[in-house]
This record gives sequence, C-alpha cells and structure tokens, in this order.
Amino acid sequence: MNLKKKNNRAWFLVLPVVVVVAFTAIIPLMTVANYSVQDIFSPTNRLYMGLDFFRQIATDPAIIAAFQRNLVFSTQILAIEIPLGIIIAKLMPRHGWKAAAALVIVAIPLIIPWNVVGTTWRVLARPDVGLLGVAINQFREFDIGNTPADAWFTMVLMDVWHWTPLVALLVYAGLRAIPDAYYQAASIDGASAMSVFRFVELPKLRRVLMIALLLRFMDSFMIYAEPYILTGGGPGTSTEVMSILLVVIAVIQFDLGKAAAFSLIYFLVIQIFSFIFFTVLTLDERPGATKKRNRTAESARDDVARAIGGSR
Amino acid sequence: MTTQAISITRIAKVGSYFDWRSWVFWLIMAVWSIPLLWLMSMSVRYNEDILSVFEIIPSRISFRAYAEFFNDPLWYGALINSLSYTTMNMVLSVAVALPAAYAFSRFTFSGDKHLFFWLLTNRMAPAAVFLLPFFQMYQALGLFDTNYAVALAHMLFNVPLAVWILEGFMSGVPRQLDEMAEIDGYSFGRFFITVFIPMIRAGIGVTAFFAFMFSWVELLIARTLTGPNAMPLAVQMATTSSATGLDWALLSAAGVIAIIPGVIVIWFVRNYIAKGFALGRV
Amino acid sequence: MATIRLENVAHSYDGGETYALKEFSMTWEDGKAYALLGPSGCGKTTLLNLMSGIVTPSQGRIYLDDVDITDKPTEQRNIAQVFQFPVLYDTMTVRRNLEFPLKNRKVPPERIEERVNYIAELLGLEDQLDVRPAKLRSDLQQIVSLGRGLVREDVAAILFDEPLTVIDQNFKWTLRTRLKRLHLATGVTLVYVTHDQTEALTFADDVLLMNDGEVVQVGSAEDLFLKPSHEFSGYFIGSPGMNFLDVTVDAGVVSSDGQHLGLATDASLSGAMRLGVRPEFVEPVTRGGVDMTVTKVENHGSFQIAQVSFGGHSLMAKVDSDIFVEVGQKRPFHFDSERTFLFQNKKAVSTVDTGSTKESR
Amino acid sequence: MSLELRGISLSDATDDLLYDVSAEFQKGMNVLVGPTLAGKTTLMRLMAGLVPPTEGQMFLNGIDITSKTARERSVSFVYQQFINYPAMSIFDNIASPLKVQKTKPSKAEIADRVEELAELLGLTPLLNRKPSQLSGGQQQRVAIARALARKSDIVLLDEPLANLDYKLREQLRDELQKIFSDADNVVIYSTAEPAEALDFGVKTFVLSRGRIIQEGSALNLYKEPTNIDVARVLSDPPINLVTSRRSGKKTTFGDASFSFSNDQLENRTEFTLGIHPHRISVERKSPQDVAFTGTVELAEVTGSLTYIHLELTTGEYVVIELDGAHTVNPDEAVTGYFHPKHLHGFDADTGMALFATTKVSG
Repeated sequence: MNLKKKNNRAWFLVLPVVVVVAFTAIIPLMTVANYSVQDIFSPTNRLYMGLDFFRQIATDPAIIAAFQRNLVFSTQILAIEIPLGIIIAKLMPRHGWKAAAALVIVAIPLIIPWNVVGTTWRVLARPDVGLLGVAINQFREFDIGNTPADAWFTMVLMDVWHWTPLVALLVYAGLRAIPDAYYQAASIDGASAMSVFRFVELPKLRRVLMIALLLRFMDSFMIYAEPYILTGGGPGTSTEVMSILLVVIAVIQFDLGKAAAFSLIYFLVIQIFSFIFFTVLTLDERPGATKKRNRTAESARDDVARAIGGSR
Repeated sequence: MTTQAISITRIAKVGSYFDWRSWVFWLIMAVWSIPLLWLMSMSVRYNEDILSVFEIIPSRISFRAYAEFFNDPLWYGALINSLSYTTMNMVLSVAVALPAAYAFSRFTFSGDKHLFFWLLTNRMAPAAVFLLPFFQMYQALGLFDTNYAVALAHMLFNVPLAVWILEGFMSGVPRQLDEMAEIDGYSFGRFFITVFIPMIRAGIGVTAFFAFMFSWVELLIARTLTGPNAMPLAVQMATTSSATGLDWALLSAAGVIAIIPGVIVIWFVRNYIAKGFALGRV
Repeated sequence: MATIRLENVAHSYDGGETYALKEFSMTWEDGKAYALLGPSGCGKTTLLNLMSGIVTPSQGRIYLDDVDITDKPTEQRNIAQVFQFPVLYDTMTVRRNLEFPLKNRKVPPERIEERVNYIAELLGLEDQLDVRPAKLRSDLQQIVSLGRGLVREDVAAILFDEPLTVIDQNFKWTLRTRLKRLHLATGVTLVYVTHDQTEALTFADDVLLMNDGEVVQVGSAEDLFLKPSHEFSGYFIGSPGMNFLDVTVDAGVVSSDGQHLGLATDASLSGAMRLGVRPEFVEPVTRGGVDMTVTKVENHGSFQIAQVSFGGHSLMAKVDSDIFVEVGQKRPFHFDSERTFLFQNKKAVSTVDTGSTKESR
Repeated sequence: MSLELRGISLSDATDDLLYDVSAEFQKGMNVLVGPTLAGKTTLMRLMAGLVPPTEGQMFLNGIDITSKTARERSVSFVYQQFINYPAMSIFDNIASPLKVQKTKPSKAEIADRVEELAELLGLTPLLNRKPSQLSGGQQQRVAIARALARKSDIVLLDEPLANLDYKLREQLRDELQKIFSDADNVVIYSTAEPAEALDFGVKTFVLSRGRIIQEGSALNLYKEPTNIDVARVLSDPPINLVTSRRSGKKTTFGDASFSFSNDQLENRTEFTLGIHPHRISVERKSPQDVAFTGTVELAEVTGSLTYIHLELTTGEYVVIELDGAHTVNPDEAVTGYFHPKHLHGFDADTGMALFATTKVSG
C-alpha cells in the first residue's frame, strides 16, 4: 500500500533545491538559448538570426565529424567495457575480507581526477619513455602525437582502463542481490556454470546492465578532460570529440551564436538518453509496475483454510 | 542459524582445487594498476632520467618533486583551493538536498515526478554547454576567480546527485516510523534530526563522498571560473602540462597527491559505490 | 526411490561451541512424507540443508541406499528442493523449466518429452506449458518448481523449505491439497520444514518435532497429540498446550500437596515429577474426580476454555460449548486415564490411572 | 472514557475506503475484526489522527477531536511490523514518548516508568540492547511497552501478532489480556483472525468492505450473526454456507432433502443455509439428524482437531470438525449428519440473516 501522503506543503522542503538548481541551470540555459538566436556584437547592438545558427551547426562538417567520432567512441568503449566489466564482476571474490579488498582496488580508477588520468596515459604512451609506448614500439612504430590511429587507440584504452571498473561494480552489486536459493536450485538441477550464467544470472542482471549501459553512454558522449589532456583533440582533429570542439568554438573562436546553438543541440541529445535512463531507474517504483492485489472470490473452502492455517 | 551461502566459485570449480578464479582476478588487477604505479614511480624519479632512460624500476629515487610541491605556493595553494571549494560544495549540496530528498521519499505533490526527472537531466548535463553562461554570470556577480564560484557552479550536478542518492537511502526507512514518531509526540524538526538522520547516516556519508568526488575530478567548469587566485589543483596540472619543458616528476607528484583524498574515504563507502553511481537505485 | 539414513549426525556453525543440530540418527523410509516442525531457530532448516548437501555435517554420516553421500555436493545427490519463494528460470517457458534438469543430465529427447508431459498432467499444468512462469499465480509457480524435482526419475527425496511462506493466504489451501494428492500419486519421499503445526500435521505421515537443535519426538499427528514422549510435545502441539503440575510420586501413588490424583501404571516410580494433561482431557464430571473451582471462562463458540484451580494449582479445561460452566462454580473434574502422563526431566515415564477412562478421542 | 465515531467516511483519489462508520469504543479492550483489505488499518490510522476523515466526526469523552493531528491527540499505536527506533537502545525506545512531552517528567520518573514496563513485558535483561539484536516477539514487546509509556487515552494495536509464529501469538495474547483487562483508557485491537476475537471475548466490531456491519460481544456475534459476512468473518473455523432450494415443506442441503419450516422463510424458494463445522458429525446422534454425502477433498489435522473438507454432489464444499487426529485420504466417500436446530439461514442475495440456531438449553 503506497503510504506516500498527498501534501503540497512538501514544496517548502523542495524549494531550496529548486532555487539553487534554477540559478545554476535554468538561468545559464536561458542565456544560451538567447545567444543561439541572436548575433551579438555588443550589449546594445544585436541582430536577430532566427534559426540561422542551428542551420550552420547542422551543416558544419567539423561538428558532424565530431558527432560521428563521439558515436564511434561511445560504441567502441561500450562494446569493450560491458563484457569486460561482467567478466571482472564474475571473478571478484564474494565473501570475507578479500571481497572488501577487491571492491576498493577495483574502484580506485574511479576516484582518480580525470586530468590525472589524461596526464598518466599521456606519459605512458610516449614511445621513448612510456611503458605502453615502448612496448608497442618494439613491434611497430607508435606515436600518438602524429598517427591518428595510435591516438585513437590510446584514447579508447584509457577510457576502458578508467571506466570498466564502474561496470564491474554495478554488475557485482547485481550479482550479490541474487538470492542463494537460485544457485542452490541450479546445482540441484545439475546446471553447468555456463547455463547458470545464461539462465540465472543474466536475466537478473538486465536492469543493472541497462543502468551501466546508459550511464557509460552518456558520460562517454560528454567526455572532455581525458582526451583533451591526452591529445588535445589531435593529431589534427582525429580525436576531437564534441565537447572539445564546443570549447574551441566558444572560448577560442569566441563565436557565441554558433556555440550556443551547438550547446542546445548537444544538451537535447543528452536529455533524450536521460529520459530513457529515468524510466529504467524508476522501473519498479511506478505504481503500475507493482501487481494490483487481485481479489479472488471468497469461496467457503478458502475461508476455512485461511482460518485454520492462521489460528490453530 | 544462517545457511552457509555457497559462493559462485563452488559451481564453476570443475573438480580443480586451486581457485583459478581469484588468481585470474588478482592478475587482472595487477595489470590494471600499472598506469598508477607508473605515475608513482615517475613522481620519485629525476626529470632527466624520466626523459632519457626507459626503466621500469627507478634506479635513482628522489622526493624532490613532493618537497617542491609543498614549498611552492602555486602548487599547495592550488591544493587548498581545490579542497576548499569541494568541501564547500559537498556541505552545501548535502544540506540543500536532505529536506528535498525527504519530500520526494515521503510525499506526493503536484509535479514531483517531473521535478525529479528534471534534477536527473541536470546531473547528466554536459559541462561544456554551461561554459559561456557561467563565465558571464559569475563575472557579472563579481564572483569570478573565487572558490565560491566553483562551489556554487558544481551544485549544478551535485545537488541532483545528492537528492537522488539520499532519496534512494531514505526510501529504505519504513514510513510507519515517521508516523510513529509523530504519534509519540516528536515535532517534525526533532524527529528529522534525532531519529531520521541517525538512521540514514550511511546514506549521508555516501552522498557526501560522491559529491566530493564529482567536484574534485571536474576540470572544465573549474578552469573556466578561476583565474590565478582560485586556481585549483586540476587546472594547475592541466595548464603546466601544456607548456614546453615540463617538470614531469612534479606533475606526477601532483597527480599522486590528487588521488589521496579519494583513497582515504573509499574504504568506508566500499559497499555503496555501485549504489552511489546508480543514483541510489541498485 | 531410496531410503536415506542418518547416523549420529550433528552440526555446529561455530566449531563446536553451540550445536545447531544435536547428535541424531534416523532412517527415512522410501515413499513417506516427513515434516520437520519446530519454532524458529530450532535447527530444522540446518537438518534440511544437511540432507540437501548445502551444509556438510560437523560429525556423522549420511547414506542413500547404503551409499555414503556425506561429502557429496548437492548436484551429485539424488534430491530436489522447493524453496520459501518460487525459484524459476524467468527466460524459459514452463515446459523448458521442466526439461532443464533432464537436459543437464543428457536424458534422450524423446524420454524428456514423455516425462515432462506425464508430470505436467500430474501437476495439472498441461495448458500452461508454453507460458512464462512469471505470469502464473504464486502457488502455481511453486508447483512448477516442484515439477523440476518430480520430472527426474533418480530423485530419492524432495525437500520443502517452508514453501507456503509467500503464498497468498487464499491459495495456501489449493497448494496444500495439491501437495497431498501429489504425494499419494507419486510415492516420492518428501521432507517438509515448517513452524506451523497445522501444515506439518496435515502434510506428513511422520512429524519430527524439534526444539533447540534437538529432535524431541518422531511420530504421527496422533502420537504427538495423544502420546507425547517429551514435555515440549505437550507444550507445542495443540492449542492451548498441555497443563503441567508439580507432583510427588511415592511408589506409584501420585499426589500433589496431599491431594491424591491417581496411580502411576509403573508402580516402581517415586520422587518429584511433573504431571501433564491436555485441556481436552480435563473433563467436568458429576462424581469422582477432583473438586476444583472455576476461576475464568472463555467461550470460543465451538468450545469453551475454563480456568480451574485446586490447592494452589490452576489449569485449563476444554469444555464442549453446550455444557454450562460459570465462574465460581465448584465441581469435580477428572483427568482421563490414558491421557495423563508423568514426566521426569522432560521425558514421559508413565501414564497415570485416575480411575476412569473415556473412549479414545 | 469513550471514543465515539459519528458517520466517518473516507475516500482517496481512486476509491472509497470507509463509508458512514459510526461506533462507540468504551473503556478497556475493544476488538475490530474483519478480513484483510476490509479497511481495518485505514480506520485505525484515522482514529490515530494520521489521516483526516472526508466526512464525519470523532469525540473523545464528548470532546470533538476530529481535526486534531496525531501529535495533539493522546494516542499510541502499535504496528504489525514491530516498528522501533533502530538507532536507539531498548531503554531509550520505551522512554522516547516521555522525553518529547511538553511537560517532561524528571529523569528518575522516566527511569521508573521504563523499568516498570520492562518488568511487565519481560524486557528487563534487554534494556541496553538495540532492536535489531532482538527476536520478532521481543521487538513487538518493546513496541507495546513504548505504546504504554505515556498512559495515553487511546491505545491502538493494528494486528500486532500477525507476523509471529502461532505459539508466540498464543502467549502474547494472554499477556495482552492481563495488561489491558483493567485498563481505564480506550484500547482497540484489530485482527483478521476470528479466533483472536473469540479468545478475547470482549466487545467486538465487525468491519467488512469499509463498513461496520455488526457490533456486540464476540460470542453473540458468533451465535447470532445478523449478516452472512459476519458469519463468514467471525466464526472459527468459518461457518459452512450452502445454497438450499426449497419446494413446499422440503429444502435441500447438498444431496439431502429434509422437511424444515421457519416463519422467516415465507415463500422463498432459494436461500443460504449455514452450519458450524463442529455441529456436523460422522455418526447419527439423534433421530431428527439429517444425512448428506460428499467426497473428501483433504483432511486437515491440527493435533487436537481434524477438519474434513467434503465436496458435495452440488460442487459446494462443507467442512466437518472432529475431535482428535484422524487420517482420511482424499476421494473417500463420507456421510455427514447434523441436527436442523443448529442451522442458520441467510437471504441468498442480501445476505441478511433470516434465523439463527434456536437457543440450545442446558
């Protein structure tokens, strides 16, 4: 029985959050919207541009290329991080102090500042003194500064190193929520480890994997710090993701109108995925989701059973 | 008596007595820690060795980089800036989020679902989108290049994060408890502080950790809203690394120091990390 | 089908300090229905887990048809288990769920087909075979998980760990009827754990009454009610439970502070003991018996509970609803002969002949 | 001391929960009985002041308390799920209602009161433990002790024993009876089990689908239910209900047809016959006994009693209660006998009672 009380006075409790987030989100978004439809030379001299900037964005090859790069980047990292995360989660010890130690060690990459990750991998990838660079250099020439493929490879590897632990921890939490009875039943049924994974674990991990997928997609789609420090978007524009390009347009080219329009489109794409994410997150909380108690006809026989079962 | 929970290892162990699963796991973790160990080894080597000699175990060790870090006001100042605005942000975010999370967890009110979703969209908003407006707004408010600017700006995604995680923890507390406290004669304030908050201590701890973490690792907004006076550690590292003639050892040392705050707290929230990232929904 | 034999099996989770299950031996006959009954924490689930192989006993051996299976893991024991909540493979239809154990044991396909159809019919699931189990009612879901055990021909026993716990109150009845009929139809040995007296006594041929890790008595519903061998059987079975009186026995003569109560059938007994009689067998009579005063009457409609006292003792009598009983009444009550017992340190040592018997109830 | 409800109705957005409930709860223990989802918890929460009624008023000793919130009322509540303050020790749990009073009693007075209650409910050795370290039964005792701490005017117990195993239920029921036997405040105990209502044997109110359909002593409700729902709810085990077709002087019961007349029947051709399971036996006891046959669906043994569930030729079900433990296998044919004077009659549509068992003398 959902005990949540209807109480509009609750707005007073929520007000501080609304004020703060409005100040930090709505006002800025309004200014962005404002810029996206006007060309501003000075505070007093502005020219209404209508949707002109948005058309420019839609046709700007650099932006389209960055968008495609982001898509490819997100798909590649998901294709690696989701399965790798599941494997690590499956291998993690479940009981005793080893489990606690494993949780901490797996989580370490997640608490390292994003710029430090970029710096570390930038050094690691140097062909002369970096461990990774030197190792690859033995076989083939490796230079992230000039060969786009090497830069892209390092960027993907860096992201896999940095964020696979998140997938592993989410899947691990999902696995630990599975009651032991399912494993006992599977062993009684003589199920092999493979079928335990396929028929017991995977179906129970559906929701957690959806959360991992969406969380990783959105974060990778918005990535800035790590590639910026690793390659600055180079060599050329081979690793120039949308965030880097947006900062270039807004801060370096100082083309406010175009940057604002680009920001709005970028923001809306993310909101679409946030909505899917919201539906998944609140999947079992929606009233419709919980089965309504169906009242079967009270046959005399059931009364007797209920009374006896309960009282004697 | 608890039934002895059988671990997954029992099923997968096909007769072999040596627990291959843990071996493979710790092997993967060893490989995973290479980048971090490399950073640490660089922080204790000489610059000339770093750039000329490829060696895995450093032949000569010196703590010059760390000493220089803690003597150069530019560096330790940046550390203090980072610590101050992240702590400020953490306290503000949790304080503001607590009553709101309680409202979302205990009441239905007009527009609650939409508000809850709107908060999520802010947590997921791309930081790059807010560069320009933040820059102008905080300059207009005269807050540019101060710790307050970054602390306030980071609330954009930390307050929604805090509301969601706290609401996740609060929904674990049965509603009948609130009613019983009301019946026993507790006023709302007294109940909230003396009964309810102690019950979600773990939740507040985890929320504070995640608010701290997201603010501590963020680079873009921190860089945009700070000049020389409020320069945080992350920005300091990013700007020096782009100039030629780098002091790699010092940069690595700064990197290692930047990891320490997270490592200290992570042990305490280890069981809630997944729950934190999934906004309290796992 | 096979017999399962436990030889001085015991188990402790903390290395011998406390025993979740005290030393115990028993042979579980093939085809019988057993119930492990007792309050929470009495060790009944531990005993069940020892049989299923989830827990290996600290001491003692377990045999299946004289084959030692003590150290065999669950998958190599011929048992199946139904848990407190329905454990099903959500991504499979009911048919695939039933086929699963046979497929894993590499049973030829046509044999699987045959077995699954036979069991489906037995369980009354013929027209639900191609449905996802999640759509079924909770009691039918439990039937499907039971089916996974019945389908296997090598199953020696099916274990039930409080299977009615999450079933909706109205459907507990249909599941109980189905389990009883299935037992009669299949003749598989069943071991059923519960803390509910009615579930245990209705379901099982023999009930193992347990308390604090000890198997206090093994017997049919009638034995536990009419011939309790331990004070706990008297207390736990029946509602309200057995009355107990401190008595002194002198060469078979039973009396309590001067009031003669009857003669112990074992004349050699003497010393301080406890007399136990169920409220059902404390009956108001017109003459004979012991004079008692009624101190309280509760009328339950179909029966009355009269609180009666004599010489500082007070006990309860279950009186038929049509008999007139009133607080303050002074009238004789007597204890039914074969239904009155003497207990010495908790164990029943003899019945008491109180000079009158009633046809067995 | 009395709590009076006048015309209380409550409906939330989706459906109506309570209709026109009027009742007066006197000093001491009162029992509110009804099947699950009848609205018991809703009514209890309403009386506690947690939910305001849509219509109607509440009077405590004649004073209108309808608009008073739970905090302003002198009320205590015990939930079904043993709700305690997990972060506090048992001592603080019991003392908390006293500590938050406006006129706070002294430390010593609080300590005495807590010790007195701990003694009453056997919690003395557990006072400095946390609730999570206690068993279900002990946790519920703590909740009851806290409810008694303040000697409030109204004490509400909402199915407090439902989650405990049956032996513990029996024990706690006796304890509650002793505690509240001479209470001078209004105690309301709600339950879904008829046995508990009959066990307490105090003034009982039957709630069904949001309405109080009858009130009176538990025994009287058992003997003379004015409505089929009361008969269903209150008798333990529930009364057998069989549709009976009447032609001329004869009326049917399963495959039996016997002469039966009662002026309430007038010219009804179909009505519902009710008979308590312990009024049916498997041997003929008197010449006027009526015999009917059925096949056994299942025999339920509770130790002291056996309930045989028979399927009649008409497809309806009837239960026979036998003393002692008997093993009867499914599908056996059984003949049942009953004396017509033990029959109840109800109107087939409205469920209103037509006649109850004629007074049995002696």
